Amino acid sequence: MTKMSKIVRTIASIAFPFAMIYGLYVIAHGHLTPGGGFQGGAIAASACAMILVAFGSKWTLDKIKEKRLSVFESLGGIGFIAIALLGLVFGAAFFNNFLTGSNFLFGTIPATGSGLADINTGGVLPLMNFAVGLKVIVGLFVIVLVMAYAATSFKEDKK
Amino acid sequence: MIFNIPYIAVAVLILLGLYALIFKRNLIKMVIGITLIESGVNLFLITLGYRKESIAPIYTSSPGGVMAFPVPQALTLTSIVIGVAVIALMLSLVMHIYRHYGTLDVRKVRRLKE
Amino acid sequence: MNVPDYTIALVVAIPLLGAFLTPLVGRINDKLRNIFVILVLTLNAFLVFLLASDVLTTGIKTYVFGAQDISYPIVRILFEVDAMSIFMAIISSILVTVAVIYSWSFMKENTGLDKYYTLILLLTAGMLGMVLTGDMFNFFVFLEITSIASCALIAFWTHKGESVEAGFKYIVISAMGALFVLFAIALLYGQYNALNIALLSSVIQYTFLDKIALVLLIVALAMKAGIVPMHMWLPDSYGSAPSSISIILVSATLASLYGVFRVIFTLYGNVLSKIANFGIPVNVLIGWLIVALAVISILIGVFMALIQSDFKRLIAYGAVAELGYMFLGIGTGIVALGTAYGKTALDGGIFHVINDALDVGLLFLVAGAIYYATKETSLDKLGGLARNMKYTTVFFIIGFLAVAGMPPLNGFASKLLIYESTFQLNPILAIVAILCSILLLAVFVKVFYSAFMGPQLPKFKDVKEVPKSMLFSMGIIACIIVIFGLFPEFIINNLVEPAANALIGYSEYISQVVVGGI
Amino acid sequence: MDILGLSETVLRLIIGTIVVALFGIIFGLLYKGVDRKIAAHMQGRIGPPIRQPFRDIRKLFTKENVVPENAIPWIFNLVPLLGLVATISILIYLPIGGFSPIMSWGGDLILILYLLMFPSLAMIIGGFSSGSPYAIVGAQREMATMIAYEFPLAIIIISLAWKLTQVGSVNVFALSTIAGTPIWSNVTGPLGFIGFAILLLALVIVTPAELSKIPFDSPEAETEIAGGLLVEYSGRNLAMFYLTDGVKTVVMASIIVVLFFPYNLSALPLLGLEGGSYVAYAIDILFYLLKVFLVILFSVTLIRVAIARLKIDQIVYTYWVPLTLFSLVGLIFIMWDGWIMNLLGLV
Repeated sequence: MTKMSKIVRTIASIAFPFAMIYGLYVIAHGHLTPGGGFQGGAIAASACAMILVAFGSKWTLDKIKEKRLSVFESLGGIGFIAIALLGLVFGAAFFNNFLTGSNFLFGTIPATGSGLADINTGGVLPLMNFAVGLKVIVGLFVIVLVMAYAATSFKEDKK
Repeated sequence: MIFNIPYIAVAVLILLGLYALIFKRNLIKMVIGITLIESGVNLFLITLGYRKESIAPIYTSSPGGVMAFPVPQALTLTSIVIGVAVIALMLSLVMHIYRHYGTLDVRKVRRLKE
Repeated sequence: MNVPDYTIALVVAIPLLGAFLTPLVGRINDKLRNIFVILVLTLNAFLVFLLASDVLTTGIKTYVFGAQDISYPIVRILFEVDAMSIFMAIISSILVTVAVIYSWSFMKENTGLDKYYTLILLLTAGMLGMVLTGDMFNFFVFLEITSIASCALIAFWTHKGESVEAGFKYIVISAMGALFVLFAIALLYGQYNALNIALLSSVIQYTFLDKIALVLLIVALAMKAGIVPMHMWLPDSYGSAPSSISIILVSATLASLYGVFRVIFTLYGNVLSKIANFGIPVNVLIGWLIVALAVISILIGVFMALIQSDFKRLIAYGAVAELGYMFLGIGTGIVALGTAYGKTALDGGIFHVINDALDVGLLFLVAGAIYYATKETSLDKLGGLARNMKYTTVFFIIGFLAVAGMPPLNGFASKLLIYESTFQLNPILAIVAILCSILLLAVFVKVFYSAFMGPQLPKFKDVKEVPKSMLFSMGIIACIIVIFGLFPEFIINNLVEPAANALIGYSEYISQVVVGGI
Repeated sequence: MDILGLSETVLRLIIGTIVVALFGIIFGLLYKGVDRKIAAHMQGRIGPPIRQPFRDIRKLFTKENVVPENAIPWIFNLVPLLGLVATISILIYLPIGGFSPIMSWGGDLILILYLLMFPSLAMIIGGFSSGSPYAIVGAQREMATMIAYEFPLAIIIISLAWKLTQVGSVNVFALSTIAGTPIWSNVTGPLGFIGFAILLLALVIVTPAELSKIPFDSPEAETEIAGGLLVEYSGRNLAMFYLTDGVKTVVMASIIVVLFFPYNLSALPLLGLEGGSYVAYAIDILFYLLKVFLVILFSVTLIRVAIARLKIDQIVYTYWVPLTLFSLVGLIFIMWDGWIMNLLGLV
């Protein structure tokens, strides 16, 4: 994929932080509002994909190494499984929500009713959302990146 | 009758998808067929959880009124996530096939014998 | 021997964790990564064996994810492990471990091995999840994990057009199959508001929608298991994947087969025997259908194998025929449920599952060894390899004699059970089974001749025996084949019989979750 | 099982195997000599002396063992031994005379069906591994013959087992069960009797192919492919194939005897012998040898003198079409036997 015009690139640069922050917001509030790790991750990844489209795959690959991205992807996966295993260690069962009610990290028990949501609730759910979010952002971005790069190199092969 | 419209849509989507899968010869269109079936199934799942005049199931306890059933929504989400992975994999395979065969026509992608 | 309940969760969690750790370990050192993967899978296999000894002595074990007890089975994710599940889990663990040891040398010259091993571990988690889970939706998720991982592995040699083509075929078939399964699950969920297999089984009514769900489930899972007439993808994928993957695919296919069994025997086990169509109980009808498909599978598998010229495709058609034998045993078991010979047939069918996995797996490994040594899979171009590859030849002889059901190898033990039960249902069935088994022998003698015998070809003059890791992994399977063949009674009494009882005894499966049973 | 009992069982097995092997080899060679003599007389020749096969074997064992240059030595030398061992191991499962089989575990008949393939398989692999074009042609023909005659053989075995199941026997594939319930006493009417006669005839026709005797000996056809399979074999290896052939003749004849004529003279009240006495065993063995001789006379000697060699496609056709249909008719007769008798109200 080649670079697009300057207008597109500028607009993409401006829009990127907003889209990214919105994605991260959806991830962080996954245990309170509709959404979560996957949805937020997809939004954030689409922001990354926008940059990719605007600046071209060559430029993006110069800036970001695909190998490094897959490390982050693994970290996301490890985080998810590790939290589940911690449930086995500290709580009673695999995937047990051992943090809830502990008053530690995200440990508050939420008030009932339709009041304002408290982000400090949910136990391990937000943590898992972060892990999944990381994995999804990086994973989807890698997919798009590799596909775009492959398409470009294929076009060059044909020439 | 009006409440059956989603189910009709489900049937239409799945049949359309099957049609595309079976009769279309372009690989991309086959991928689209799979997507259509998947959308149909997802729509079916989400419709199962629908309740009339219900609210989103995001409160610790309901502020009055009924909540929509959350389990089908969770199932649908999972299914969507899986669907993304499948579609991504299929499209990347289509790219590879195009690279090797120079075509997207199913009839010409036949290097494997019967 | 008693193991803590969470072993069940660990069996799936350890490969998953290993899968995500592999790329990180792979950044340090390639050898370290290989050792790491082998260790993870060996540990996992060890846990499976511990779990097996527990389940086989104390009965069904359940494990609830994220909670202490089964207070709300409707919303809990539940793993329910009975003798049948653990039987399949043992097959998967053995084959995967062997495949990974084999890959050490076999895949040495490939790049992107981090992803290769990650996918193998994911596939392992998927297969084990499929066979251990007690929840329909969970089954679907693991089914998809298995299909995606195996598709990516089939197409791993992307520089070959055939691999990618086979991968695409496989993913289309399995995506469609999985969506059918999901639709069926949705149909069941919409009616009974439950996803748990035991719970569904206790309330299922066999309404019109249930019939649709049953058909969808059986069609989709049988398609993924590769029975005729839905077998077209199987030779392509088995033949085009790297050999170390073909052997894992065998066990992935068998996991789908397990799904078919679970649906017929457990999910619908309660209703099928009590409802009659045209004056015949439905399970007898289904049993005859399965028997018919099985006979067609055997015939088509054998006759298609006769005309193949590619080593791995030939083995793949042999695998189709072997699938037919399993279905023949199981089908006869369903038709004649409750009689003594029905039980024998069921035993034979289930015993044949593990035997087929080992025999066909060994043959795929041998094919891979030949490919490794000569870079050739076409039988027309091979020849005279027995001079240079003595051990591989011996393993091939063991493998093909076992597949053809020659005594004293394991294939004979299970086929004997199938013969001596099916002839009581109808003598023709047993005659066809015996004859096709002998034809299969002829097919493999042909392969033996064209690959290993004959004059020495000049281009294969310097062919060397394959590296030790490949010989070692083939040796493990060959040893298991011989041991199973020499002591079939031990295996049947301790592993197969409990599995068959677990399949028949659906009420026990239900009573573990639903208080008061049905 | 205690150690003493186990060791006794093992000892009994080993001694029994040795005795049976010696028995098989000696009588195999003896019958071979008799067969040659009778065939010669039928053709108006004098023929070799009856002890000629023993002399052949002795000479072959003293000869040098030549391995051709093109052969794959380790397979070439291994298969003759495997073939002999497999053939002798069939004898372990067969009841001989008044003695019950040394080993029996339920699936004997199918086990024997498969073990019978081993000598052929050994010869096929040996032929392939010897690297001679004649041997390869012979091996391919042997392969085709083997598949061809397995079809009627499978039908025969399954029909017998099915009939035994119908009369309520358990363990129907065990030879002791089959020998204990002679099939002729289990038929309910003439249809079943005809069915079993058809099956017996089919088995008699299968036997020469199983033994590669004349009408069906195209794998070895001396006149066209110079001995085929065995063309490169010499010395000790050839002697072993020779022995295998002899033992296999006894085995096939014994199978026919066990399946269709499992009667013993000592059981006759006329003789007034008590079961288990030495005299009874001796009479049974002699009677058994007589039965085997008769079977060999009809199914080997007579057929091979009377008919000329068939071509390989004729062999395959003979077994796959006429003989298979023939034995299927037999199977159908047996299956309908009781039903028609019921219909006619005769039972």
